[in-house]
Amino acid sequence: MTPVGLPHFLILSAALFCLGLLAVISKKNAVTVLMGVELIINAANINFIAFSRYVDNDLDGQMFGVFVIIAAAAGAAVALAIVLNIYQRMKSVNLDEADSLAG
Amino acid sequence: MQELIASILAGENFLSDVPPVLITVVFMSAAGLLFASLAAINALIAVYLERKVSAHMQDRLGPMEVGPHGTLQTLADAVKLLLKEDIVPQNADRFLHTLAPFLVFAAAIGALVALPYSSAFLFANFDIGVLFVISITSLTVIAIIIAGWASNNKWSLLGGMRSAAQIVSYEIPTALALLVIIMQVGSLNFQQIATAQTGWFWHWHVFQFFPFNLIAFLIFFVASLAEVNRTPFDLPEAESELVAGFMTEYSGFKWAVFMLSEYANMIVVTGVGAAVFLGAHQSPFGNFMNGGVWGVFWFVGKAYGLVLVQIWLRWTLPRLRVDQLMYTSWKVLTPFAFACIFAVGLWMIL
Amino acid sequence: MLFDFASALIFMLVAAAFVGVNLVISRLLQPRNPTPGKEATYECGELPVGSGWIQFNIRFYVIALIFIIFDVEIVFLFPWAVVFKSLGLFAFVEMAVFIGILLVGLAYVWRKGDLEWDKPQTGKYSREAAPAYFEEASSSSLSYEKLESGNEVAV
Amino acid sequence: MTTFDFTFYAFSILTLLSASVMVFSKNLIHCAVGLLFAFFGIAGIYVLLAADFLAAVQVLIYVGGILVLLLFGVMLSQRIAGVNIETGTLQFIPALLVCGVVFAILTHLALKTRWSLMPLAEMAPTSRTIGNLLMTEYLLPFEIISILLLAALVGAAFMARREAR
Repeated sequence: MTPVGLPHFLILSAALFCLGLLAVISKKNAVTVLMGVELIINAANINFIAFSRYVDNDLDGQMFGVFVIIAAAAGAAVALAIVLNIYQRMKSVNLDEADSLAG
Repeated sequence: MQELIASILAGENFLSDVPPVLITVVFMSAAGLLFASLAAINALIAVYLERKVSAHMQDRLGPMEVGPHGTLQTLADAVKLLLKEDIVPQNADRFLHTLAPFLVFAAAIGALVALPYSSAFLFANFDIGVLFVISITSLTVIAIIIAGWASNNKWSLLGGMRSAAQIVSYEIPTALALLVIIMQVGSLNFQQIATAQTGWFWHWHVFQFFPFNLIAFLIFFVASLAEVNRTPFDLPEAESELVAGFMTEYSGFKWAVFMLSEYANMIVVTGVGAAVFLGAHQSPFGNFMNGGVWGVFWFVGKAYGLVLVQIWLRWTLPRLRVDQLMYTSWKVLTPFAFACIFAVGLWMIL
Repeated sequence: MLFDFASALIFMLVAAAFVGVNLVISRLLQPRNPTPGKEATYECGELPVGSGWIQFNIRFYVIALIFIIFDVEIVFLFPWAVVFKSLGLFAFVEMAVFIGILLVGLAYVWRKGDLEWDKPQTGKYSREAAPAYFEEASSSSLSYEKLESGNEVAV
Repeated sequence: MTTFDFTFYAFSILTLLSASVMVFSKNLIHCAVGLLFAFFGIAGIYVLLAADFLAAVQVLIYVGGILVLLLFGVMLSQRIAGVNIETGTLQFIPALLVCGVVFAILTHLALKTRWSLMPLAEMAPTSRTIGNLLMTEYLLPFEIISILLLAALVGAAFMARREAR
């Protein structure tokens, strides 16, 4: 077994990304889709910080990490407000039922 | 503690064949076990104090039967709770119903680890100490929501949601009040915050930058009362309206764990208050009885002093209404905390 | 640095184990005779009405929303506070602008009434909705006098 | 295997297992609990990558903030009948295939690329450096973020309020 290095973190991040992607593609409920988006964002963040540690010896990657977390928080707040609005109008947050914009 | 383990590893003794990692882990687990037991003992003492203080405030005697002056009453209660039947409602989510007490207690212990008990003997000396305590205590919010939901009971769910809304609302003023001091010290490390307050008690942060630090301390204290659901901020578990909120469906030892964590959390908030505002482990009288084990004495003494104030307030103030709760957090404490940060910032520049 | 985090992690795990062991001990010692009545959902002694269905007030969400925005702001305030002493006026102006912009947000939600929780003064018994009710209640001493004078007449 | 490696594998397994619980569970609250442990495991990974400040921020924002928000969203957007808040899946098998292919490609890239690695620096506290960078190099993003947060606050509060009427 090779000692843990950059590739290990990248593979972990890839696995996390794929799990998030799976949730985004396959889940019906809008809130679960949002949870999947959070997983994807976290996977990206692991990459930033792993590169900041192994490839680049300053903290630029960590700064990106901070900004990503902040932007994710703002995004989640707005996205959930939208989801709640959809629920109020359609009495459901299932994405396959919220299709009134479709032709 | 790091030095202690290092000295054990360096010494020539029968342990030299065992891998150092194993020794470290075993040593820390033992310390953790001691710590968890201390948290339990703390709850016993605090409950006894609360009963006695409330009794004397109301001109009663309080528990007197078990042991001299009822000192063993809380121990008897603990044994009783251990022997009680653990009732889980039929429609509850059993797994999450059991998970919630684990989370609450782990979060409380995780926060207690980081406090500066003394200048020498420390369990964890984080560079980001204050931030670590604030972030690890946020686990409690999730645990409370889970507990409320898993019980499958109207009162539990409503109490859990109310509790969560209250705790998150008061997290902002708490953190802002702590920031007023962090600006002056220039570090998040509890040890450095403690060192900055060396000397007689007028060097404590609460007496510096008068009156802004004093205001910050009051904001912190009021907000921390709400963080741990103490009266006058005990709406989430108001017995008369919500029949104990998220704890309605908990009984026996699981309920006891919630109470344990509640009292451990009281020590967390008063400990942070003592560390940041009241000189941490420093003696109030200069070099008199200072340092070493005396640090533990002063730190725990200060924390317990603040706990006594919390108990005193519980039996003095009536409960707030829910609209007053939000008013206090967002329209009084938060603006005042921002004003303090601004004023102290200006003062430091000028 | 890793040592501190490791000890915190081990302490938390031991705390969880402490709870687990005690739960097992409690399970071994406690009596177990569940009855349907005991396992029913507690609703102040009544039989449970309906399920746990509650439509929550949207205000819970608004509070959580305002919280997360300020929480994020605090994340920036912590590193700023650490370096504030060494950077001085420049950092102060930076943060004043940052906080100023966010305080506009606080002022907005304050002005729009998002920070108001439902007050008990709306509805049938509020001062605004039923002024007559309140006047009557506050002038109760007057009505006693009327009553007494009425009694005199009757006598 | 060193302690570092062991801790890495432990946290990776914790993270991936809880993320799988989140993806494969039908119960929304179980999804949220899975996410809780996943976030916690990721914070552990950050510590291993010498990002102590970021680990604390991860727990503070994700566990204490976003997860609470998500749970409130679940509670507010469901007809909560008992403990069963269920959600279904759509096109699960094709989605699984797509994700498997993506994972294979990413793993291949991670293993085959010749990264220009630097020697590892000693782990040092980061909060002071982050503060300095925030006030100098990253000043513009820092101020722009405040506008973003203001927009998010006003917009989301507006939408939530319109719904309340």
